[in-house]
Amino acid sequence: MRTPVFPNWKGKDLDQVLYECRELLEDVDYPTVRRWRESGGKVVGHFQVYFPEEIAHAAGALPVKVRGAPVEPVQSDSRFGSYLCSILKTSLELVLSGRLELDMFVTHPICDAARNLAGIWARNFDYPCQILYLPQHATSVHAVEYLRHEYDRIKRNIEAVTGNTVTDADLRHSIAVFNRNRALLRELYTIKRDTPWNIDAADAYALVAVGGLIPREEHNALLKTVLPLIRARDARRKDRIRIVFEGGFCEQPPLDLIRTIGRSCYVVDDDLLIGLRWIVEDVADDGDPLANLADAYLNRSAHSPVQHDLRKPKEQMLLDRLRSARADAAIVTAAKMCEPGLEEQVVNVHALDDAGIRYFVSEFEENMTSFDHMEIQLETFVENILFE
Amino acid sequence: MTWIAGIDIGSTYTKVVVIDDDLTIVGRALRPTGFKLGAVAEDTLDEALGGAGLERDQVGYVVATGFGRHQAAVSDVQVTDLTASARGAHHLFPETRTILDVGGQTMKASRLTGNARVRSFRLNDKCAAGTGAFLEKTARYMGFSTEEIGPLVETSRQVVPISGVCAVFAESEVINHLSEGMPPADIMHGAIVSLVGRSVQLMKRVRMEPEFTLIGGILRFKAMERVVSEELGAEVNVPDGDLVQFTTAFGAAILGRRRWQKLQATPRQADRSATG
Amino acid sequence: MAYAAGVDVGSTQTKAVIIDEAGQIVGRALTDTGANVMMAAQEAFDVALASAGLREEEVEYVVGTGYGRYKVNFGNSQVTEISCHGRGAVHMFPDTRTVVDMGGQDTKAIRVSETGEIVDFCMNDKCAAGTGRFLGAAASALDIPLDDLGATALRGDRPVKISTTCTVFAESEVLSWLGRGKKIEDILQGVHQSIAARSAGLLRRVGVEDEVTFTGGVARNPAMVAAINTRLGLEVNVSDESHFMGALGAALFAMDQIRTSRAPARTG
Amino acid sequence: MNGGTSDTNLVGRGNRDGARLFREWFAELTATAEQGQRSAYVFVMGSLVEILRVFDFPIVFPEINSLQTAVRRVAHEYLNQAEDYGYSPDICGYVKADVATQLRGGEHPMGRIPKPEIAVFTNACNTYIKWAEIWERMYRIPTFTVDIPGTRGAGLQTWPGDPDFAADRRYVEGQLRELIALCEEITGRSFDIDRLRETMTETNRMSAAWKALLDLNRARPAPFNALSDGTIFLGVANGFRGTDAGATYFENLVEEMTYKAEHGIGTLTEEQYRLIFVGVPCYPLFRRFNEMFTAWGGTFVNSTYLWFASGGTNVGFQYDVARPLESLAEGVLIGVRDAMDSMFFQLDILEGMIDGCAADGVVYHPIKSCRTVSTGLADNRRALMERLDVASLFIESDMMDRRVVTEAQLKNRIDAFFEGLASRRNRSTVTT
Repeated sequence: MRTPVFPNWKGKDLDQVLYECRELLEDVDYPTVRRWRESGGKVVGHFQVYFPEEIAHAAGALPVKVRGAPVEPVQSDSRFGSYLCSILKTSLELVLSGRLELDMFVTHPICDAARNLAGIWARNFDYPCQILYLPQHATSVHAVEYLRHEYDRIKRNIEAVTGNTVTDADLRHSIAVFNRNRALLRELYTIKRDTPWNIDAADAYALVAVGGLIPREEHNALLKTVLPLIRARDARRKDRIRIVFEGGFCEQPPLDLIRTIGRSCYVVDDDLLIGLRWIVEDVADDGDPLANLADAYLNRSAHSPVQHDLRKPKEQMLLDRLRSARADAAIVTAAKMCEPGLEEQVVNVHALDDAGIRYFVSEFEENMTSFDHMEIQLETFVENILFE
Repeated sequence: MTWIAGIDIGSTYTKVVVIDDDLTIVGRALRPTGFKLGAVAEDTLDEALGGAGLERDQVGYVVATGFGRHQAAVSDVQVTDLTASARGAHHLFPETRTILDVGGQTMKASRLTGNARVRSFRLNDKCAAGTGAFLEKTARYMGFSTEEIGPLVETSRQVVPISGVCAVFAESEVINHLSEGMPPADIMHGAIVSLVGRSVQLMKRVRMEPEFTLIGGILRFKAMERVVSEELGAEVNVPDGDLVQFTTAFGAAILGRRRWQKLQATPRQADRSATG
Repeated sequence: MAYAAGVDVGSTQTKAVIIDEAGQIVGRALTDTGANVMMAAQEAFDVALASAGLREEEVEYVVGTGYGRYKVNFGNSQVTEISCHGRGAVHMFPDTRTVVDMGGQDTKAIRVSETGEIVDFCMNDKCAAGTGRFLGAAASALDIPLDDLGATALRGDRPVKISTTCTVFAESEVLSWLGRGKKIEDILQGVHQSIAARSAGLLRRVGVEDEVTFTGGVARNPAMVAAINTRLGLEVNVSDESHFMGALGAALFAMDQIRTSRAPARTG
Repeated sequence: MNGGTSDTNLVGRGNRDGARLFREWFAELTATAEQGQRSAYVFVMGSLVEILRVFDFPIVFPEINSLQTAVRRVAHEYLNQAEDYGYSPDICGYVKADVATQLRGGEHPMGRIPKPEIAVFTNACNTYIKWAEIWERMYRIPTFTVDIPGTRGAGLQTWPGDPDFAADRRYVEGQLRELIALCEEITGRSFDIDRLRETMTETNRMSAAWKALLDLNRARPAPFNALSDGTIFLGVANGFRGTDAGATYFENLVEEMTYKAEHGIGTLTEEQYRLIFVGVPCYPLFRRFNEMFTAWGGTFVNSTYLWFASGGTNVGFQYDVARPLESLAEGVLIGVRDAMDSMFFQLDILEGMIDGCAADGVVYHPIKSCRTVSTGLADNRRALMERLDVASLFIESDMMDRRVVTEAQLKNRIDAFFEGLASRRNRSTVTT
């Protein structure tokens, strides 16, 4: 059994635990990943949105979510043109600057920009840099079989990096660990929905996000400890509107932005880091594990603007999310220069108008430092929904 | 009698309006904002009160709005300029359903409900190319002051297209046009047309409905009003004279009056007003 | 004695330089470009002539450069300011291999050969973010004279992070930092750093080799020089003539023309 | 003298015929639209017309419609309309021009565009997918993704015989069968495999000719300008793929260019510098853009656009009509994958181009609209500069949006690029 890479929270009270999580999340030097590598572990960095982390986990590697950071693209800036989102640049910056050390990098064909990362990465690093071709034809009867083979391919590549062979038993064990993790995250979101006054939006986000930085066993232990404490809180219920935050599926807004929103609204549901919560039911732990993972990705999953599935009309999914979260309104955001996000905004805005649901539209950037723009919109929003 | 004040701390100017019980403006003042926001708010307030022959202690309630709203220590409550201008515009033109507010650096469009609440709104969060600064830069470059823009454009015969998305790059377009001998009036006209194009786009995005009311410093000159109504193919309301600059402060004061009445009725609710 | 001139018509200012055969500057002038570009070019040239005590016909060849280079109607030919800044910088600092020129609406990173010819270059494309104009916006927001900006910024020890990229929005962000109680010098330090960051990005595109020379009017701003030095981790060259580097380069190209036109005469 | 006469009817024939075919094509589309008939919407990377033509769908390439609005200088009107509708200025101009075309009921500068009754698209560009989702909402029509797994990483290409390739091929072939079933359902007609063999044979002819054509431009001077002439050829390659007219057009082109190469006839301008274009053309300034290079004697001898925008036709892949579906799947996989590689894993391809064409410089033209093509270019240029001593120019603009295309800026950079090329040449002549 390894020594934990994130022991900081152990034996502390809830507020301190949440503080430690925020600290880890905002530490752009990735201390947990460093500790993992120092103890001889391998690291598989996977770009947003979804990656079958179970496979890396089963091979004994630490799957780390590469999701940019509020750092300045000092070295990476010259490797990109204008008109590109920030997360591309800062993700590369993290590795070029040595803050984040990887043994393998995997990106996905989620958007035209992200797919390019495999090429850019490979020109700058000599460890394996790949594209995991997640299917964009979810309703094809051949999709599961194809994806199963693609998972098997990526498994072989990860085995080559870690030097460990992965058995079906290993995979089943990893699936169990991640099923547990997803169940705990679902519980956290139930709390957000039912008693949002018990957990600050930014804290809830931090609790989810650290999952992408530490072994899932540790994340499970953390959640298992704090969720009851959060439930036990009896914070005063404040007079705030219930909103759904949409647009955080890839690039992440800065913690301060989420906090700003949390000050005047209850964020009762969102798509922040949806990749960590992509699979919405337990993955079967019997039978062919890779086939089960492939099936779960396609058929037991959430939605995002970057997965094409005719069974998931995005605006309908948003309306469902609002309904199930009993939300009063939506904040429809997109990261600057994020084409899929901006395209989805149009669809969502028209759907919300037709449904007569209040919303406002905004763009964010992970490394933004002034929130005047967001604040004036939030305040106007609240003033006109809440008062009179 | 208790007087109510509205303070609009904008990025360029700070405006104050003081109203009496029947919402009549008894005093107003305007000062360059500068960067001592708290101080300029108080100075402008005092100036407005002075003009009305009033003392601070005769003012029952102060509402601050505009981008510096949170820096005004004198205020009892803060609201955004969208909320405030909705009030102001509604009071001046009760049938207003869509407001366009073009300021120095931001452009805002909002759609109102019948009772002057903001139903939906959009801000320009792209470059400043679509803001007043864009016009003023162009004018300044050609050697005209903001005040001269209006009269200048009145003399324009045709429109020279200005496409630039960047307010600064737009200047090099202007240079080229000038050196090709285009008259400044037509270039200025082109700049306004491109600005109005962006404004109307914002209005379309909030699903605009008549009546339309235009406010903001940039409307100090008539050309803007004309081009907008041409673009919309509809009549537009514009508050008289320099009231166009005070509409937001006026709206803040009106909100203050309502709040004040509520508080007189049920003083305990005071904490409710701590918003934003 | 043969004289050559270079006239650099920029978006805000027009510069003229007259050199002798030794490449020494014998006359210079700086005027605002204003609305009438041709007039500005002529005026700058006339003032330069006067300062050199020369008559127009004594100057054998004139090269126009800058955005308005084709408006220098008395010029014999045109060369882009990109080539001119490279040439001028290498003339002033022979070991220069990379040049950064910070102008009114664009910042250029230029890699040059030992003879001053362009090997590679990059410029900001999308917008005027991170150009000299950004400083102007900050200056007017804080109403500080442009020339005092640098000195003030240098006093900043805890620079704020300027996130906006839009030159016009810079004004409101600067104000909002003030609103949040930040010190003017810290804000200005932040402004300088954000511009330096963008310039450094451009420089890395062309590759920072050996000596770097910083040209253009902004090069006289000590805080900007310092910010770029820390960014690149080296000491950039700055000439007293940094403002005139483009015009100087143009004049040097003009002198080349005079030489080549004479060469056949001697051989023949 | 005979040479002279054959000169007149041979040289320039490709451009003349290309323009004619294009007019005819849009005339047909207009007729289709006016009769209220529907069409099949497809994209240049993996158009699958071999299958769609079997069902006699009129073929619409929205990408080509959109770029035509720019070439015909009305793109800004279309972009504004789509932006009024809610689309951000940062979204692909092709998408926005098409949205406006649809909102205008097909009104287009070249005629009228028929509505779709099916849309077929690949994942070669993710924007294709979001784009098709728009039609799916607008018209409630069946949209069909042909999901094509690309190369997984630099140097990880797989080929027939490799089990990983087989898995990808099975996936593509399976989808092709699903597509055929869908077409049968829509048209109520049963699939005719022999007609598939015919369309595949025509594509074979075109692919072979297209490959030969690209090789011909190694000649000095280059017989055609890869940017100005090449783009005309591309239009035909896409619009007439799988037809006799298209195949014949390209065989004629090979004849014309062979003749020009043999007689040392180059493009209209004197060839001083041989350049390679990387990216998508600047359609709002299409002719002017090219002139800014030819004015200095710069000729584009090759262009990555002729690779990826031909959907991989350049590979010259020959279908085996004995096993049509399997071979079609193989060809689509290899062709589209190659198109994607020419954007994501470009370095070696470019190096080959530069040697092959003896190029003096590379012009990178990343654009706001297309992240697929543009994202990797700055780093690609950096890496290429480290590998080879070749001049390069990096200019950003757009293929649709004239608001971000400033001619003065472009000219400034292009002039400086050639000033550099000239001094480079002087240096080498002096030293050697």
